[in-house]
Amino acid sequence: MDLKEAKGAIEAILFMASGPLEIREIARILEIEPPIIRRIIDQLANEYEHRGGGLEIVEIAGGYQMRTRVEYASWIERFYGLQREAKLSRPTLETLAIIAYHQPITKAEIETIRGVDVQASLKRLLEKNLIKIAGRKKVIGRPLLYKTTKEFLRYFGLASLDDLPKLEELKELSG
Amino acid sequence: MDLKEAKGAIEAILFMASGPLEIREIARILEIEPPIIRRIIDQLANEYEHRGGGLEIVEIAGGYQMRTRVEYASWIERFYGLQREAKLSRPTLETLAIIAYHQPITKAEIETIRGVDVQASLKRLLEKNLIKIAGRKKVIGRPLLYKTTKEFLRYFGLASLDDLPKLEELKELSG
Amino acid sequence: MHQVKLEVFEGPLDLLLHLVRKNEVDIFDIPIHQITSQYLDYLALMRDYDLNTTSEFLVMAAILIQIKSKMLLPRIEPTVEEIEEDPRSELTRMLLEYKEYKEAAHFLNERRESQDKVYSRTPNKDTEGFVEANLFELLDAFAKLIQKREERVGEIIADEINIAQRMEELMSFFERTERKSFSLLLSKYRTKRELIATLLALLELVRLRKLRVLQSEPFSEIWIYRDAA
Repeated sequence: MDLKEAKGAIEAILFMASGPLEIREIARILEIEPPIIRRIIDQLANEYEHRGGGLEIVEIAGGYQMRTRVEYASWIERFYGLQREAKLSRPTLETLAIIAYHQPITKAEIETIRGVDVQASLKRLLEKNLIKIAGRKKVIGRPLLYKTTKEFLRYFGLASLDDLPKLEELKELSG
Repeated sequence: MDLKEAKGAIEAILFMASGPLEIREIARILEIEPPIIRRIIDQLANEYEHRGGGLEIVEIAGGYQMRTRVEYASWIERFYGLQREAKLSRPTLETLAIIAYHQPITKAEIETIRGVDVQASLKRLLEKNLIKIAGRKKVIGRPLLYKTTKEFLRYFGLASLDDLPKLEELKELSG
Repeated sequence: MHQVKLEVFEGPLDLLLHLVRKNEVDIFDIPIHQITSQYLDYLALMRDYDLNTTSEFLVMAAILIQIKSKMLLPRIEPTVEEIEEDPRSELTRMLLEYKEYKEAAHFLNERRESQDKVYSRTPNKDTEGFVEANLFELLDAFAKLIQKREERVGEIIADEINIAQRMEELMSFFERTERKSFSLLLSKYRTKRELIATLLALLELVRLRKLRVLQSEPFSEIWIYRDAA
């Protein structure tokens, strides 16, 4: 392996790492002496420094790490905060599935099916405007009923609730 | 925010991403016009190309992604003990090809072309998120329609569906 | 006995395409007699090797034999108005179409092989476990819940069930809504005995014309309606 290839490999390996990597770990895999690895990483770190982009390579906790520069932290947080905002967690998706197929339905009924508290999921789904309150059920305690919204249809690309695939269509797919 | 800062922020955001990011997603957060974002990314991609290091920035699945260069795959796999994903089986690939060129399409239509049952392939493709349900066909029985996903583009490294070669062109390729 | 290398084919079209290629014949002028006999030989071989011959292979065999017999019929000279269609044309069309997609599948496979060698960073912890939900995920989540619940049924100790009491309880569900799904009604009851009692109560209410049970198509959700009459 020539120096240019070693440098590319090290850059790629650093890119993939979730924490600092030790010189000797890299040296063992690439079969290159540790001092040479160190020299290559120093050179890479220097290049990143001079380029002044969004990334840096730093020595940390006895190893080297490629990471974003501190001045861009707030942009990253905003970006990934919003990205996360657009997604649903598994438990929330389960709650939504029950409401979609059993609407209108009360919290207690959902909890009977899921077997756990669904307060947090309901709150999140209401915030995301995927479900709404559809009156109260005429039983003791008059609990609130929930159903899906127009936004729900849009989110899942459905023309109407009739377009929801049926349970037996899935069973057919699972063979 | 000046251009240098924007460029750094975009590089940092691309670094953190595990998949392709759309121009408009980045534009919304940074509050910069999409054409300017595109120009900055193109410039970054060019710099990466000229530097010839271990990383590249490519247009894929309607977005941009920072990733390792193909020539360093074996080093990364050795370092991280990674194994390549199991390949899609031939029947599954054939089913996927028909959906890709014929979308949206029903299960029965795929079966007419392939001449065999495609249940198992469809299930596998849905699970791998390479295809999705795209409503129902307005014929008797209202069968489900299927189409490819963004993940399909990412999986095959295509910028968009237009990147698929035409069927006539394929004939020339395989002779 | 001579060595036979048995290839595995995805279906009848895959096998036919292979035979066309192996015999180096024109796909627009398939020697149907030759291809049919080779096709049948292969089917027999599959049976010998205990390979799973699906019904699709047999259907194609029947089609081939039918085409063969049509070709044997004496041909009347067609007039200009009614040019007789070649009995093989539909088969040729199907083979050509299938061949196109086989090539497309080949392209995708090659494409994936290069994509498989590029790596991006693993998802960061913030977005892990979150999904961009699609319909399949929604349905899948629902199916898994139903399955889990079915597994729970029958584990819990039975208690005394009074059918008359259950009938009253069932009717109370319909005070506000006109209809209720059968599966949701049953979801309230955990034990087998409870479920049976509920079913008996339901049947009694239907007999008394207080409730109706409707299903729009076989295997679809069963709905219980309050009988308007």
